[in-house]
Amino acid sequence: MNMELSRRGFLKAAGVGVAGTTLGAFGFSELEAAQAAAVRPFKLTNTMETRNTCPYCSVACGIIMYSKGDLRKGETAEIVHIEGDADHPTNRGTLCPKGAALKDFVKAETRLKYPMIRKPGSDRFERVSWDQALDRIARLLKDDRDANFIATNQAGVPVNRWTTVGFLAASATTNETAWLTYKVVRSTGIVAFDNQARV
Amino acid sequence: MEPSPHTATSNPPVSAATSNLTERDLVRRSASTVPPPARQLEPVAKLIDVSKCIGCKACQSACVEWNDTNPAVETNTGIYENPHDLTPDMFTLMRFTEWDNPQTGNLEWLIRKDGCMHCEDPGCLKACPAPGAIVQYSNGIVDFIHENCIGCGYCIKGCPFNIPRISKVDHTAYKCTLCSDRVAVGQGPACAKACPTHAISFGTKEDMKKLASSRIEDLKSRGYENAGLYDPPGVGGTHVMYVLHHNDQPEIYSGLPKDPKVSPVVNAWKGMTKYIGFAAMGLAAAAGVLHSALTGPNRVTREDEEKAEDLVKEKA
Amino acid sequence: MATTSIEKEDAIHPGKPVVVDRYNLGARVNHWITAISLILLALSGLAFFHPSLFFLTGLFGGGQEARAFHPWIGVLLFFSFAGLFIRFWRANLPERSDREWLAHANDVIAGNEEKLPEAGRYNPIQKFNFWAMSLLIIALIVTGLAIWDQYFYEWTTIPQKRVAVLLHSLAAVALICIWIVHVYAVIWARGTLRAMTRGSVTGGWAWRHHRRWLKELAERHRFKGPAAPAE
Amino acid sequence: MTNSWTDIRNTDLVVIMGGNAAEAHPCGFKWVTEAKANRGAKLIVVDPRYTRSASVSDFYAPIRQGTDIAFLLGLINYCIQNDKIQWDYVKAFTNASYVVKEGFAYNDGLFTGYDEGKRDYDRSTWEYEIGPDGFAVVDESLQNPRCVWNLLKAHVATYTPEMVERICGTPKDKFLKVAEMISECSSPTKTMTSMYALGWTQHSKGSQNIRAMAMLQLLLGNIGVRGGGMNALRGHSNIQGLTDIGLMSNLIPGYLNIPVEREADFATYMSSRTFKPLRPNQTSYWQNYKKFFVSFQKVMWGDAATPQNDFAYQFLPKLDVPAYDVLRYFEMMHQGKVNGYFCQGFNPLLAFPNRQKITESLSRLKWLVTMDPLETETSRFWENHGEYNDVNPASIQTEVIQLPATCFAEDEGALVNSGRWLQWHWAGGSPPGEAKHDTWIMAQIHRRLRALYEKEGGAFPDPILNLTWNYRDPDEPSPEELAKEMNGYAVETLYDPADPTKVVTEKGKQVVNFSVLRDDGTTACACWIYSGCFNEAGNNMARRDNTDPDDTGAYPNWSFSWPLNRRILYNRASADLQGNPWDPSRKLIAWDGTKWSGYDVPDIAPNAKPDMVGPFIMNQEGVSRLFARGLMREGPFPVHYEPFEAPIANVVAPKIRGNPVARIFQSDVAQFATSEEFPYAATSYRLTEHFHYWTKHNRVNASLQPEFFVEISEQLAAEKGIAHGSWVRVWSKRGQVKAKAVVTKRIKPLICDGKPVHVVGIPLHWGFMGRARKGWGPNSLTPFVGDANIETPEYKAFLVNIEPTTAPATV
Repeated sequence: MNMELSRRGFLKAAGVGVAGTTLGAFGFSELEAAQAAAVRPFKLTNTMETRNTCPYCSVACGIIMYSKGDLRKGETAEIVHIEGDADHPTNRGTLCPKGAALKDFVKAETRLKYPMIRKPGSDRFERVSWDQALDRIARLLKDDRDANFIATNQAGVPVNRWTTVGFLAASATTNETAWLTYKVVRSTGIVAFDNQARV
Repeated sequence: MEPSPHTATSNPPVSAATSNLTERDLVRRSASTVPPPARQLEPVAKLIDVSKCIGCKACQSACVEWNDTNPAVETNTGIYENPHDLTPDMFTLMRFTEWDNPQTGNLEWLIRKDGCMHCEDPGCLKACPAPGAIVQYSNGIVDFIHENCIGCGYCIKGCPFNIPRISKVDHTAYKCTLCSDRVAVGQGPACAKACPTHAISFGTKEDMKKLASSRIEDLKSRGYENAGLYDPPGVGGTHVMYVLHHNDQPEIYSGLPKDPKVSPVVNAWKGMTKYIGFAAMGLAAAAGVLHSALTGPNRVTREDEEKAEDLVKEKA
Repeated sequence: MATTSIEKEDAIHPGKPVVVDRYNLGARVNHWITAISLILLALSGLAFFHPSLFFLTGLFGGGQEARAFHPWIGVLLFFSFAGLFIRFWRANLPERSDREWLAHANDVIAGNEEKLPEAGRYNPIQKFNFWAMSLLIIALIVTGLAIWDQYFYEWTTIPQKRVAVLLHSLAAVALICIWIVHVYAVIWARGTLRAMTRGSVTGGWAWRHHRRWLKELAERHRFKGPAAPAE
Repeated sequence: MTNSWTDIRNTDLVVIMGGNAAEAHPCGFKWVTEAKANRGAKLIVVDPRYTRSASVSDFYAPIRQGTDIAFLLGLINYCIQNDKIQWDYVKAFTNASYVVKEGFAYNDGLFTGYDEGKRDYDRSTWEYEIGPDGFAVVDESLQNPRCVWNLLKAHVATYTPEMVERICGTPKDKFLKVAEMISECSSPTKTMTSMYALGWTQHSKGSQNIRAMAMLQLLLGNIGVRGGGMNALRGHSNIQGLTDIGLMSNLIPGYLNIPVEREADFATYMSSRTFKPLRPNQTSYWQNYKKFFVSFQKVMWGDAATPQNDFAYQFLPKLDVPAYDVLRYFEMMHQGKVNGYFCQGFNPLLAFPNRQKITESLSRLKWLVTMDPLETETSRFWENHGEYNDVNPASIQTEVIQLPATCFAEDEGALVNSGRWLQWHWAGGSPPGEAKHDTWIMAQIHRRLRALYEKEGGAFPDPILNLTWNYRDPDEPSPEELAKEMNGYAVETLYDPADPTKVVTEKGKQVVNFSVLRDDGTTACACWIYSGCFNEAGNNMARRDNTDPDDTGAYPNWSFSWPLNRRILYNRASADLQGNPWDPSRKLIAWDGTKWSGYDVPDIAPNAKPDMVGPFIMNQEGVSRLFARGLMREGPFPVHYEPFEAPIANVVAPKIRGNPVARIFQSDVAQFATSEEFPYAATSYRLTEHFHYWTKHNRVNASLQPEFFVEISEQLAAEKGIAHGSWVRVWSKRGQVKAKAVVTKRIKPLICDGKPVHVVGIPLHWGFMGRARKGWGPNSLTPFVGDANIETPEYKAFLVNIEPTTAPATV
């Protein structure tokens, strides 16, 4: 779905045709049967490509993620390499030191894997199931909202706000996540709603 | 809009690609001789335009990711260089120099990407005693073949730029390969692709020289009258070249050598010493053989034994 | 007559033939450790010295192994040779008569030992070998450490390493040459080898090559039992 | 950004001030180097530090942090004094000729209407004089002493080069060199671009910093043109999107507002939002506000939003304060008025000022929920990490629920870049362990809460129970479904108002864009400015055609740019009053006698006559504002105010401390320091090797910049006996940090008002979790005060002290 793109056409389109010429000059057009190569085997051979966008700053560089396994076929996919997307008009394949190391963000040892709860006064997290965590959250929300919801102000005007619970949204989630978050949070009357834009 | 030519910007292939760098393309092989290559690949070069470099270390990052190295988390020692030096896990390193330009009185922050220069006349290869541990392709890439490396560190002594490093893990020498595996399938090196400002370009050496001259012209128009291309002839030219704003004093860029060449000491070691050594050892052996032939063995005679017996009798 | 050329273990076993103890067991073990180290060092070192000899690394299991063993053997050699040095440095101190001995170089080469002044425990050529070996081994260990990157990379600069590796190879060549002379001399002067195998030489050998030494031993009544066996 | 990253290639002069693009946005900065290499463009960097941006600049000028307004008004003054103004542009496209009401004045650093007790203004005099025709009075001759031009001229006259040097510490000759280079861009064929970021926003007067540059850009005629503009280099990948979608206390998606208490009903709410044009023939696009608002209500509450119930107007909360921004909310938390808090991909323990206060506040919560792909310091604020987080877990009674979320590589959807491009991306990897998409988590929270309300009833359940939730899989709405809601759809079949037989959009179909939205409840649209992103033509955000006719840098078929795929905002201003481009070599759009066309989607009605309709269609005047009317809390013109913690007193208004209208909480005032106690001017910033507090989890970036440090000048190091690479303690009135000292020539003492000012630079990437070495962030030191208009904390200018110390105890 994301690869039906014009990317191989980029060389023509963006005036980088010289690069093609340059490559030709290396002798790469010759495809004679070669002896065993001394160089390291090309490590992206037979990987899956997926277009994505760097999640760090707002230059929003195009990236290509190379994975073993294809999510679109329902397989488990492991990202093995990430590189700049040469077809992207902004970054043209380049990446900064953060973007160039994105694979190690995906595979960081400190990635979270399971829901955890830390009980009051405890010095550790304990693993819980998603159901336990989410039911607990729903209960906490419901009880607090019912107890502290402000339906009208002193003048009797409906104000329908809830000030004792706040929601701090992110800065790198997708628009779609942001919109769903907006819907869910706004519908409760939470007014302490903010995001990273402020800092 | 793009200055042309520059780094080959197409995305890497994922279908099986034929490697274009084969043993057949070797022009030099350490401690061995190779037959003349059947074809001459177009010489390639990486051009590092120091005047465009922002010292962001994207090249270091991309290099680590592409080459699957594992640099250590060190400390801060009061400078921006990290790791503090090239290591077997860091083939390239931004080196930072805060330089007060005596002519303008302005501070200049000179940031140079250090790494293998891929010399036309590679000192490492010359020094290497292990057959096939260091090779040079006809496009100019000097590559280390780890299966053949014995970890002796002679390449370190041979290199005029202080580049190779020996791994404490597998005891083989590491340095920038110019991403020979990428170049072999028509891609530019990982650092050149990543470089955000196109301070690193990759293409044929001829094209890179043209690109350099346009950059030098731009720099001259901005008042850098000594701007120039660093392609040192002392090592036969290099396949990694720099555009420097102050090409008259390359040493201000964290000690880039002004006129690098393979050290005469190394030349003596890998040259004359070998002949003298073999000659000396041969002469010594030959002298023995000759002497033996002329004089025969020096045997203890019966008379000598008797003399000794007499002496002992006398004294006992 | 100088007295320094006699070692503790030296003794004459009267008999027919006369047998003279020259090297005790410790000295011989020490010597052979040194000798074997030196041979291994030469083999591995020569493998790095010239590509045509690289195949010698096969003796060690491969290039990596040869590279890894060589410096350790060097350390062994150094300490082993140090043992020899401590044993024999006195006996190798130069003497006035050495000059006269050397003045008859032609006779040395021709094997006309009768025309030479009587030699002590070591003749000047042996002494030269001893001191040259000592100095070269010091040079080799110092330059060797300077290029032993696995442990001492930080200790020297690259220009120093370059000089070190050059000196190391030159010293090694010199050492090998001296070793050749040494080995040749042992072979040439028959009856010598047993000094380092059985530990003793015949009286005739001592009379012929180290007469002053023999005389001195006799003079001092360094006799031991009748015809002594090897041990 | 008014323009796009790729447009920077078209510029002649780049001014980086209030940012450090080379370090924080390296791949965007590429277009600066391209402009330099291909157009001979010049780069000016003005910064307290000689940054990596400065290292490739043509000219660098130092400045003391927090004095940008003085510098910028100095530049405006220089341009006015030297007649370096693009007059045709200024006269036609700005409010220079508008006459301001009698009574408006400026004295001693304050405008008319100041109430010291409220720390606020009565802004009624900050308005145009309205003529008998109901329109603003203008004097095109610019002779009227009360016209904006003359007021501006008088206002900036104080900021002479000498005054700039006195306040900013920028040597006069350097300031003049910058002024000379910038003023050249008043030519219609020379363009300057301004690239700024948090170096301007993170001040108690951040909005005014940006306004000052925007005014300068207007005077030079650089807004709406290729290679020009005001280009905010936003920090995070989708901070633009989250702002657009209005995840803020007081916003509705598309920059609409949450009602306040005095807007008791819909009619009252709309009465202040008519946006009647202030000049004849002007567009005043906000006149469509009601369409956007009603369409939003319809998307939220569907059939429950009817004309009879004012489209569920009362389902929205009403604010009793301007906003429950994070500073206010942490103050409330600190006072024990908050019970529960969610942090979705946010790390406030390191991101908000005065960390001690943040720790205390979080400790007073009953519960905290964090959702993040990574371990954050916030989710472990209760955990003892020795000196690095010196807390006693047993005394902290907050229940913490940590939820593992997916990261970008496992997620699908769109991010909005600085240039307003909505770029769709696809998932390529499987999430680790049981990590889940944020959409799944939010849906679960809603579904379970809704189920509880269905079962148990409770406080005003209507907005929850009626929330539109018609997703194919109610447990996990798909990104496409959500994107389609944002684009908007027809609730009923829409007919052309001009021809009722003609169907515009069938019922249930996606609307083509926001031009067809209605205020009668027949359309639904979550975020009107995005409308067009996912219409019946498909997902336009997924487009990846990188053709760029004539290499303008527009890339019109690459993804989707809001609004309406427009790449350069105000692009009508790129042409003169006849509709011809100011610079023919940089044509953007042009008038062909009947319509506008060109490389970009015109930012004006395609048939709007060039000599009649002004280019700034979102303003009621149709022109841009040199005089901001009552829209800024400090006043219609920027004024130099010192930071709340400043090394010198305000030279232009000595009695005023800080920004006179910035909100300060009583509990924080005692923690503001003076320069007697804390003599050194500190600033915080990012380094290129790291991204905020994320990449310290990453082995590669941790190796590239492993350890927390501070940067000081050689002079300060000598004065304090601090050795290169040694440990130092830096402390403010609110806390302390220990760091390695980087002693550098790149920071030099500045002479301000005759006194040397030493700058201490504090980068922000270390904490107590992750792969890099443990350290602190500058927020241990920074004051709890925000910008007067938008409450962005003042991270860029505060006072500290420094001394040598020993290494922290290892944990």
